[in-house]
Amino acid sequence: MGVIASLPEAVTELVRDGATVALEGFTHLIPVAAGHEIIRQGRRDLTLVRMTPDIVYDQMIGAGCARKLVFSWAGNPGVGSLHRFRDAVQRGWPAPLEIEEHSHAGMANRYVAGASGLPFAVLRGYVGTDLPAHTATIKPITCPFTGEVLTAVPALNPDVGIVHAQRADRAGNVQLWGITGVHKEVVLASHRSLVTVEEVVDELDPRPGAVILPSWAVTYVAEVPGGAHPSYAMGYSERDNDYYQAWDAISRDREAFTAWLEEHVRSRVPAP
Amino acid sequence: MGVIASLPEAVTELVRDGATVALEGFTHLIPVAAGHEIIRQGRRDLTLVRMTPDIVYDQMIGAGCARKLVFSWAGNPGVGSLHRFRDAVQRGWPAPLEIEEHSHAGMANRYVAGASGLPFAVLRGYVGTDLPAHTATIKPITCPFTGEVLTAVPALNPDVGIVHAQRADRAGNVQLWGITGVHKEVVLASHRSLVTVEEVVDELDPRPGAVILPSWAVTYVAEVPGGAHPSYAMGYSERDNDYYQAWDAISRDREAFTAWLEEHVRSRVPAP
Amino acid sequence: MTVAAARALRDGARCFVGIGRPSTAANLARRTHAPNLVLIYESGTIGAKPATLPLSIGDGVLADTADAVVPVPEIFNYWLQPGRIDVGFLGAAQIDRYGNINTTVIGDHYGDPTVRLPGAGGAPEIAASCREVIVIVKHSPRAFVERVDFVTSVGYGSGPGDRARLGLTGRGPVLVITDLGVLEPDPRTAELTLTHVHPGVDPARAVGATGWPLAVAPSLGVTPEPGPAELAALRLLERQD
Amino acid sequence: MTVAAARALRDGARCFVGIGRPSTAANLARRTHAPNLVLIYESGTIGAKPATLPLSIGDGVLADTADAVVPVPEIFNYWLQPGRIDVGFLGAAQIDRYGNINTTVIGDHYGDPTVRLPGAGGAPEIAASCREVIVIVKHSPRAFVERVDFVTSVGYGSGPGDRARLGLTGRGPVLVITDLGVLEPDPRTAELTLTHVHPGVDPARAVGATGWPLAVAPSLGVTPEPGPAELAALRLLERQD
Repeated sequence: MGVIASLPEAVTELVRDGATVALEGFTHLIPVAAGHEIIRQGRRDLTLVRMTPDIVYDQMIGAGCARKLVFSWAGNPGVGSLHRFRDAVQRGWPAPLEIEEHSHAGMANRYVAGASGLPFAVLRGYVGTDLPAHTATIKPITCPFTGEVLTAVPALNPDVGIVHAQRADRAGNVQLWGITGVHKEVVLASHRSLVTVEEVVDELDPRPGAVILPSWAVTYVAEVPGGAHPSYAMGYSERDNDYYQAWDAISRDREAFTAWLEEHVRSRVPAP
Repeated sequence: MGVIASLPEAVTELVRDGATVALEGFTHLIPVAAGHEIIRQGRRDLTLVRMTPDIVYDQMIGAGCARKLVFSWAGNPGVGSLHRFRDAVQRGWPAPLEIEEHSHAGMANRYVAGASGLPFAVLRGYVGTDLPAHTATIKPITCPFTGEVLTAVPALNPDVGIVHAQRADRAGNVQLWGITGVHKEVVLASHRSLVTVEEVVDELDPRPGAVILPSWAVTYVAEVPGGAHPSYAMGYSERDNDYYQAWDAISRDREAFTAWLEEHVRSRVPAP
Repeated sequence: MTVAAARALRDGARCFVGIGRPSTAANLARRTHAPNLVLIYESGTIGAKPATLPLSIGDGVLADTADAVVPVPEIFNYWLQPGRIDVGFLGAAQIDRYGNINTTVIGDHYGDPTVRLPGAGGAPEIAASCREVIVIVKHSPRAFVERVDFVTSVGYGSGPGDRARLGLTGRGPVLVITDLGVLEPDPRTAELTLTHVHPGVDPARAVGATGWPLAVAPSLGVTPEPGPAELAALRLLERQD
Repeated sequence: MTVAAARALRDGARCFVGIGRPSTAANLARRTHAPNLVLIYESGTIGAKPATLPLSIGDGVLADTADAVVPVPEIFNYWLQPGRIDVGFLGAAQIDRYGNINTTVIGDHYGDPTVRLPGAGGAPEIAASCREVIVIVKHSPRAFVERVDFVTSVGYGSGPGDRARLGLTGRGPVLVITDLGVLEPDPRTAELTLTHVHPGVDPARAVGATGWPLAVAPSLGVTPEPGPAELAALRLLERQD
């Protein structure tokens, strides 16, 4: 466990056509390079899971990797809409995209239930909204002590969970800090996992706010410096806000997108 | 919120006869001085809540503060039994003690539900044991998605939650590190709270593993150096294992205990 | 509009901030009349004090300057859900007469939408659990509709009493701030009512930009002009952006 | 007894450790044949590597040397409950024919006990969710009873199939290590059976110290003598204590 591998090897080993895959990252530490590797390997029919599908999911959807999206907010943060996502939902291009739509609170609790080995989670949520009418994975549940009716959502247990982190040691123990999002939850909830890291180091010195994922709780670790770009890795890089803003124009047009994908993803070979 | 007060003031303000009070600490950062102040102020009929009632609860029970104990493991860690607790349960001295007994997993989840504003929590627990037959606050619950039967426990929302921590700043923001137990949960689950701290400082510099309780989430902060003794505050003191071992002999005998209580608690006045 | 929103935040309040105008307004308030405003972002940063405006809710400047950074499940479960947050700040693609908000789809069919919007994010639970909600949205008939195409976040449902019936703990939207003025729910009918216009705005313009017959308060007020300190702070914030 | 327990831990295993003999045994294993044993204490320390034996499960030395320290709810919910832990180590005041454990009350009446014991702690869920459980308990008729007065932690319930029926995910107690020998559940009947005695121990002594007619395996073995390295490491650990 916590086996150190190259990115292409780890993705080949973990991600199969038809799999349920979560590439998580709440603005920070998004495993973008891993998403590009999935595109390069030509995976199809994936169920993509993520609270905040942003540019890399837009790219994966536009590249035809996805059959279904499970999510709570699909947008380009601070910029606007995701045009490839829209095109797939509104016009079925390049393939129809089934959606399963939740709120952030619901998705976060679904990961928590998954990480906890429970079949469902309970929250105060969704009540009065139109979401339960369109999403089968939202149901009422009654408190056995007070009789109060709350909301239940089922656990998320992806086949593969992928996140980016700052560092790992040579034994495959992972350390991340800053906005840690649902990184721990998605790795623990998933049957198998991949963590891409900025660097592999001899020793993980303690850091304020750091989350540790022990080697034995992670399947693969791959060293991919800059693997979160245009997202960032606190202490290593800054968020490339220009890239997010530029994405809007690139992604509006199918041809511009296709050319971009060919040049910037498909024709690139990552360092082994 | 996060008002800095003396320990006697804060206890006077917060802890009333008949209240439900949780003094938490999982071996580390136990608010012992606050427990002694409650004894000195002569509080009665308290419902005491704690996962691991140890020496300070033995003292409070022996001093006659408690009517009921909600707990999961009542012992002198690494030493043996709590004799005042035993005497109260087995022989009703100095007063009968009602008990509501759980497991650690159940109690921890009860605090989590309390901190989360939910009426109950779900876990895999208690199944096959004799606990549900004797504890009304353990009930089955069925997953609305899979039909699986799990266990529900109700939220804990004490009137007052009390913990010890390493430091606070002058605005009343609290910082603790090391084994953080259920400190955050009990403070957030309780209607009002008191954090005793080793010291009040100008600025809380970030620390690996530190938990922050924002001032606005805490009712009172009291500076009580050594306030966790014989428990410890990592970075400030060591656990006084000799005291824990010596307690066994002191507490076995009602008279020895009463004399100890008079000398070491009742007749002492804490610094204002 | 940003200044009016900033002014609505009282000093010391705990404010759950979405990105864009809400974030600008909250940061403006912190630099003017409300230095102790506690900014909470759904990325898990509690007490963020950004020197520059973040583009996203997860920019490094938020984590760097926060009192605490907690995991995302914790921000929703321990901090938002129990009602610890005073004010939630939301935007909207559509808002209706009763302050219900749509950020999901435009069109009559969820499965075949005219426009697919980003979706719910944190909004449904912010709208449910914050003690009060402030909505910021540009005034137009496309945005101010008789009935939202999809209820992403509940305002007053279909009228008075609905929030209590649904078990929602917060008060709901107390202010809707637009580029033309301010709407507040009528205390009796819960219907959004124009209570203020910005200086120089004809109330008829607001009525015309609203897709239902907008009620106008008999004691219609005018929001004060932005002061020089507010304008200077706003310019500084926006320049850094 | 401690050495036999230490030997039962395979290198690299994740071990949920209670205080007292389990902790001594686990630390002994880590210093002898199992340097990569992962010690997890319910106080939230994952991968603790104490140089001295802790008196409590929350001693500073555990937090100081751990790979990670997590809150107590997390240790139960994220780490124990989903079955990530290989071995749970438990003690017992009473243990019965089917490996059920009592650490709650001695006597026929829960509400009026002969002896009030500390209670459940983490044990019920350790016994339910660890892949395997090892119990360490001194051999005596008071401890080895036909039927425990109170089931604090489930072994095999009332016999084969009970764990599956109850939905318990772990295998249950695979070894009960005493000062006289080792008991293992019979694969067919799930009844604890004497499979090994320690060197020089007459099996009849173990049978006599057991409160039910203890089955003795036909192929009864003898545990190997502690080696010099084990004894040296054990003495070092206990001296530091």
